[in-house]
Amino acid sequence: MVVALVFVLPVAILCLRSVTEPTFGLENFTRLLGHSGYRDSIVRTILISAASTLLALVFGYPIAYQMVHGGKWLRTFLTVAIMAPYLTSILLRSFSWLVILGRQGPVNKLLAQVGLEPVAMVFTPIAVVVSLSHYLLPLMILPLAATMRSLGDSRTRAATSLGAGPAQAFVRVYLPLTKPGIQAGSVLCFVYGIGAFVIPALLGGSQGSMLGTLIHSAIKQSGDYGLASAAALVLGALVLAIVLGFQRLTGMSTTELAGRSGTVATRSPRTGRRGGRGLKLAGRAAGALDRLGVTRSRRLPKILAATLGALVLAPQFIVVPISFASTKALVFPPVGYSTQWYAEFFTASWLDPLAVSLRIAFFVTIIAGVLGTLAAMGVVRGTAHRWGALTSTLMMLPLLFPTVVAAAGFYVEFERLGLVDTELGIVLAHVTLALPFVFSVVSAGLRSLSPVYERAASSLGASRAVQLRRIVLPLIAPSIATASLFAFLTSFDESTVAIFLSGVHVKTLPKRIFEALSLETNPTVAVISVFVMACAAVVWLGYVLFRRLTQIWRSNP
Amino acid sequence: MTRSQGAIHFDTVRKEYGDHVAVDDLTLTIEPGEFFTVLGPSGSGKTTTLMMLAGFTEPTSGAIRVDGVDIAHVPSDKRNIGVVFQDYALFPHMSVRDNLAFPLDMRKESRAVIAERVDRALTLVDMTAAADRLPDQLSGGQKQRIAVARAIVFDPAFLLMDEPLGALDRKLRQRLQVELRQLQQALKVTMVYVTHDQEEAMSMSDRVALMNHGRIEQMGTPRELYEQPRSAFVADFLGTNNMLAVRPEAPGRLSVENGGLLALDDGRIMPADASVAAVRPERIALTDVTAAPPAGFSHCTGKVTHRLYLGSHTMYTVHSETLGPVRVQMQHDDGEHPYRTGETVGMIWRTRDVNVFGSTAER
Amino acid sequence: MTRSQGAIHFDTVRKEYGDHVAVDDLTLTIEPGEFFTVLGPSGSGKTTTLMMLAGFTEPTSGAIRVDGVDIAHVPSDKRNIGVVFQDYALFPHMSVRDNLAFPLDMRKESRAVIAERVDRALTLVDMTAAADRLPDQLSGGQKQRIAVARAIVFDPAFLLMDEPLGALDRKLRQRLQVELRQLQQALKVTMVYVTHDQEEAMSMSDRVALMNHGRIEQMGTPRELYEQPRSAFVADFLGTNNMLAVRPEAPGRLSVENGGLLALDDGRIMPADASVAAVRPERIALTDVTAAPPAGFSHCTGKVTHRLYLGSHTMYTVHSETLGPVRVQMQHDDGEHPYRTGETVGMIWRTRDVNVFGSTAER
Amino acid sequence: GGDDAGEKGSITYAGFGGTYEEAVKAALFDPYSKDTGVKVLYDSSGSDVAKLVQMSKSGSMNLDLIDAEDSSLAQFMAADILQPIDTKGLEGFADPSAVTGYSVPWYTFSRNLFWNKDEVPGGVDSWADLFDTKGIPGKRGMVGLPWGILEGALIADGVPVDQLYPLDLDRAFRKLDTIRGNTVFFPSNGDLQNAISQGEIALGYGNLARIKSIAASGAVPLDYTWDGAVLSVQQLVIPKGAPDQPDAFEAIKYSLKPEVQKAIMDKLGYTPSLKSVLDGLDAKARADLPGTEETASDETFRIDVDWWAKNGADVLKRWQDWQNR
Ligand SMILES: Nc1ncnc2c1ncn2[C@@H]1O[C@H](COP(=O)(O)OP(=O)(O)OP(=O)(O)O)[C@@H](O)[C@H]1O
Ligand SMILES: Nc1ncnc2c1ncn2[C@@H]1O[C@H](COP(=O)(O)OP(=O)(O)OP(=O)(O)O)[C@@H](O)[C@H]1O
Ligand SMILES: NCCCCNCCCN
Ligand SMILES: [Mg+2]
Ligand SMILES: [Mg+2]
Repeated sequence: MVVALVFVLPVAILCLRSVTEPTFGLENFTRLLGHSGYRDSIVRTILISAASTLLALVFGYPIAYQMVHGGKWLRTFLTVAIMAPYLTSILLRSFSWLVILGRQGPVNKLLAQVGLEPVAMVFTPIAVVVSLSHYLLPLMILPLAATMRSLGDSRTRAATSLGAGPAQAFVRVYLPLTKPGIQAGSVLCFVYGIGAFVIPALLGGSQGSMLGTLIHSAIKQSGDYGLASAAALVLGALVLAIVLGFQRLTGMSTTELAGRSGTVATRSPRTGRRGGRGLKLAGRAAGALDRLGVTRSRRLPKILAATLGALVLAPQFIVVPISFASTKALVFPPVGYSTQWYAEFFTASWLDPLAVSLRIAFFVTIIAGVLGTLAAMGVVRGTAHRWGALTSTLMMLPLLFPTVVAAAGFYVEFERLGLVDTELGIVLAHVTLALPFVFSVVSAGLRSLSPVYERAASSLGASRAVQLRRIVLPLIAPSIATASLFAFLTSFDESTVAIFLSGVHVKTLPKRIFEALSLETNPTVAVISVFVMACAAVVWLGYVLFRRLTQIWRSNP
Repeated sequence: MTRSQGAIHFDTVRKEYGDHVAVDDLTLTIEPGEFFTVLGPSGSGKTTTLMMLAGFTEPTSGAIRVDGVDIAHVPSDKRNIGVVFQDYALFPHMSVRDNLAFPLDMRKESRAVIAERVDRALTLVDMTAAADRLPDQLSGGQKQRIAVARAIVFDPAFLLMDEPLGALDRKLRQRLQVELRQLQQALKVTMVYVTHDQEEAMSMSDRVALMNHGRIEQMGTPRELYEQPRSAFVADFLGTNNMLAVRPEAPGRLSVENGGLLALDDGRIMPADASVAAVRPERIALTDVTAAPPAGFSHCTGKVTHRLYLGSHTMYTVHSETLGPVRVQMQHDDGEHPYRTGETVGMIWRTRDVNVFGSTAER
Repeated sequence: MTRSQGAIHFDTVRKEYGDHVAVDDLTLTIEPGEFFTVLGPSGSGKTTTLMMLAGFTEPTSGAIRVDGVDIAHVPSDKRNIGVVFQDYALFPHMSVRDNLAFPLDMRKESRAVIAERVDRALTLVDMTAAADRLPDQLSGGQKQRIAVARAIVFDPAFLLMDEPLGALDRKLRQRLQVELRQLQQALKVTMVYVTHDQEEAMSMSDRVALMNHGRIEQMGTPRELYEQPRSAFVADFLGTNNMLAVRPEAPGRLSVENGGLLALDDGRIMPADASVAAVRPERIALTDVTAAPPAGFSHCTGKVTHRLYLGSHTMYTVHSETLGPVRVQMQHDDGEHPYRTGETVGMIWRTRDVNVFGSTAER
Repeated sequence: GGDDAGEKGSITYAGFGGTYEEAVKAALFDPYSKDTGVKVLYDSSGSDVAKLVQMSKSGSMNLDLIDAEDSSLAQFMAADILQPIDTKGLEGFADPSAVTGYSVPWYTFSRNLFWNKDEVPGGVDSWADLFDTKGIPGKRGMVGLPWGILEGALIADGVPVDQLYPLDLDRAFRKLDTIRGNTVFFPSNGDLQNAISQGEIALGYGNLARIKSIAASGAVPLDYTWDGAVLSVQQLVIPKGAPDQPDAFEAIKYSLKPEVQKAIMDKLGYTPSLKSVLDGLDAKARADLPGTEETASDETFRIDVDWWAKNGADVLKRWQDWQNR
């Protein structure tokens, strides 16, 4: 509750400013909505976000499918492939896309090789859509995979036994059954996409700019809080309308959006008559494919998913050569090679911010972990349902609101409280950003934990507190661990709030990266990405090794 | 191990879910040391009843008393009731031993006492060897035994079990039924047992309450329910029965839909709205057609239309012109019966084995 | 509705999961139109066998032939086999009607044909009224019927069912057993039915294959399996049996662990390693102690230690000095037996009802 | 900030972080601290004008010294958050007109027109070229701030340099309309630099130090011209409410020491603001420095800080609207 206030208050104040700055009245809104450019910008924002969502779905679906149904190695590979981008700063990822989609980039080289004209993608909506969908991919895949996991294969088998070929069984049975996952993933992506600002700013040019960019530049460049707040409100209203519409349509709550659990599949989807007809038509087409025999291959979908996974991972690798660049420029391929940036990384200029970020992320993980878990327990297992609904909506708010707006809000509010340029301030702000993830992931875990264990404990004499400590906590530990990881990454990779709130005393790593990119074009940022990925790989390998060893140790004690 | 324990008394206990009445003004008393079974079809309110007793569900109205004391405000962790859940609910993150130690730990027993009592309980269910395994490493039957051990290790006043054998295969289930019953008798603990399996209810219980739509249709010993069903529902739910649609014809006489007459034994009072008569297949004997019925017996002929070989017995379906299809069960005392499909046979039964009810069976 | 269909032949079919042999060189033939049941304890390989036939699991080695043709390379959507899955696997996003129309749609039947055949199938399972509901709006038994209707609506050559009644309560299950059996006979379709319920297997099947550890222990009619079990496992798995540990003593004579002797009927060849003898409880009769056995009968006395009232019959446990505890089943032909707990009684059985096996039962 | 005003206090300087901060530290603050005993803390929000204004307005100013270029200075002045500085003792600036009552110039840098030689073989030598999308096709790139760009548009449209102010905004925006579709406005210098390095930008207008750095990196063949260069004077200012104003003022005076001015030029490549230091340089060095006679052309101009201070807020709003047109 307290933490919800930390977030709600700044946002509320900001809302107030939209009607008070520069003078009292609706001037900002009339400027925003009366100006055809801004109206276009709003429409463009929606279109780009929708297109990115669609692309994320097209890429995410086969990947999610193999993450659930594929072999162990493929599953592991795909998980790594979609998590790895989280470990690279979004600024750097945008640069990777600039390289890939650029006029001399690999995509255009490929086109040239097959004799096609190069396509201008950078500084058009194409680049924004591509890289935004790359950014949104995990948000699409997580709910999709959760739905698929809860589905089982008996219905597809049934379809097959009834004479449906693989493609037809997929189109007529599997696909409609994953609709809840598709819906949840799409809304999440769409909502996140609408608030995007870094990607459109760096890759969109004037044709690809979005509302988020406008808000960002209005605040950063001209301090035009009035316009920014108005735009943010419009954005917020859009998001809210979409989310509410979604809830109406599917009966799903906002809480369920991010942390989809298996419950989706058990709810009976309503069939639209028109949808049914469309599916039948698609089914016919699929049937034709089946008769041709192209869909009989078991390997094809695996290869497809693996390829998509590799494509998702590819942009990561651009940073590796850059980290060995000889000159102080972010160019790919680098003009020459050296290890100087590795040397620079191990100086106070980088290690200090790294330490600050680790410290902040650590506290954020702990605080958000504890608060989010407690809140989830209260809402999922508590008795006060009305409070529960309110709390879950509040908890999800930061997820649905553009971070730039929140960041400005924090700045205004924290300045009053003397929290700007303190680690505490950043920790508090990050906690509100990380909380929705923890809350929804732990809620999902709790929801899928049968209450029978608590009842058993109670019948055996355990008080509520003991039940939570000795039964519930250990049993949802995996969810809490996942949630904590999310919380850690959210804080560790967060730049928007950090840029607003850091100052003389506190400088986080993303803020330092931002400096390096916007003021220096310093390849050390690539070193960080390589370093973080290497750390993650080491931790992962260590874990795998540990599992292996304990298995061996267990089987021959 | 004898326990001081009280009678459980449900006093017009009611539970509503919205409009839906799950348990409908239940009043019953369970005696100390009794093996009491709640039997009934799916959705009849069995689990709800049990959960109210355990304290996981609050009654909408009415009171549950133990030894005269209302337990409404006793939280479930203070009720001292051992519960065996349908899916066992063993704590998956604790070893068998830790699962068993849990309730003792909650009661702040010393380490030595805990060790001793856990060992005793493990011995009782013959699971000493598996003490250090995790629940996932146990088979279904073993899990069940641990669940029982955990429910008894802290000497609860009552044991509640919700279809604990539902998931097991028949053979295993029968063995565990015997074990559970023996355990309950050894411990002299009051057992409230929920099942939808009539055979299970009959083979284990001192008394059975047969529930339907949140109400108790009939309560009594298995024999009472089987032999003196008070409604067509009871007659049909327990065992197999030939249910005949009838109308009262004359005192002691019913006319059957198909045209025949059915005699009742002397002095049997028949409900005014008598509409269903029931005769158990095992109470009917097949005879040669020539045989004439002795006094107190009824008799009729028909054609064998179906024979169902069931191992220990055969279930014949005999089509009688007057009564319609009648099932007759004959045990294989010596492996063979002379009656074949198509053959015309006589059927003979005691008039006192005919039960009459006022309303039709509900399913 | 008769179907041209072929015999199904499993030829040394084997399925391994890593080290584990789930199905171990299975060879068997299922005749056209037969109701063939695969029975066995949990994990014995029943589902694996069925799934190989349906084409969802590939055998490690061996061949499955239909009418002599190896179907290894026929994908499952071309096998023309109707499958009823354990959890029904109805498509939750389609109405009952659309579920049934699905297989016909796949076969590009015209709209009129589809409508007509769906209606026919719905009538057959008595579900016409529910045609426009979604599966979630059906009860368990109704779902089961729709699953069956969907499996037969496209006239498959074979029907496969994997424990389709496992989740239902006893009463409902028995009714559906009868319906399924009647349906299969009406359609004259070959049925391969998987269950772990012995009673179900006995009441429905033409032939039963009893599986254990991936192998067929015995295959034959229910009567053959029940009356002439070839192993102690079979004798113990089907119905109830008194299993006695024995040693060969003399031709036609076994000595029982407790010291008594057990006579076999004349000319019975006894395995050299005879170690278990089995007598069914229903084949033993209780008599007054004085009665002497006629020729071809054995006889012994004991004390009634337990009486289990089971409705249609009572199961007595009689402790004999020479044989140990013996269970005796007596049907309630007229509702009363004179034998009480503690009483000394005689037991009498035919020597030919004693079965002898070479190795101990596995469970 | 510096709590105890006095010899052993500390001041907080807001610059731009990274290597720039390291250079300023080495050239100015390390010797300053050594000589005066005053510690210096570094903040990197020197270009976050909105944040600094916000900070001052809410009375929580904890900075003592801000490093501001002309445009920032104009915004600070417009917002009235600067402490007046008594510049009486400070003389000898190469460009005395740069001295306001609120700031002290410490070096001059420039933004120049540049081009990628692969893309624009003929080169660029005027603002008119930048606006000639027919003659010189290709993406234009610049940072998305109006200072200099509006002036450049007017020059391209034929307005003589000495008649730029007051800016004819309608005419400037009309001229800008002609290149809107061919121009990318980046959020920061770094982003512009990355895009140029990657070959995505054919020509444009940007910070000279960046242009030189790209050219030196060898990523793309980049060239620039002094024609139409926009001079910008970097100034040191003291915000109102600064905790340690005396020490901040001492630091400003210290920045005008000839050896400090030289050090800045060596480390950053910018032109010393003192005439004496500038005059001491040889011709070869002066030939590639902003603000020398050698690099002056008829299109070279300086931002009019006073005009922008008065009109900046409205122009920014219009600029914002125009960008979203
Ligand atoms: N939480 C609930 N909300 C609404 N209705 C409920 C709830 N719990 C149970 N019911 C309804 O109350 C009735 C009784 O349920 P209960 O679980 O006691 O049945 P049961 O006899 O245990 O059945 P089963 O044999 O299927 O377990 C059912 O109709 C059920 O649908
Ligand atoms: N995918 C698999 N991987 C490894 N082992 C398997 C797999 N599927 C089945 N098994 C093993 O093969 C054996 C036979 O399994 P199967 O499912 O055929 O048993 P079943 O007779 O159907 O049992 P139940 O009655 O429990 O359904 C079991 O021991 C099981 O553990
Ligand atoms: N390479 C560093 C250039 C810094 C010059 N000042 C730029 C001011 C940006 N507002
Ligand atoms: Mg229940
Ligand atoms: Mg199975």
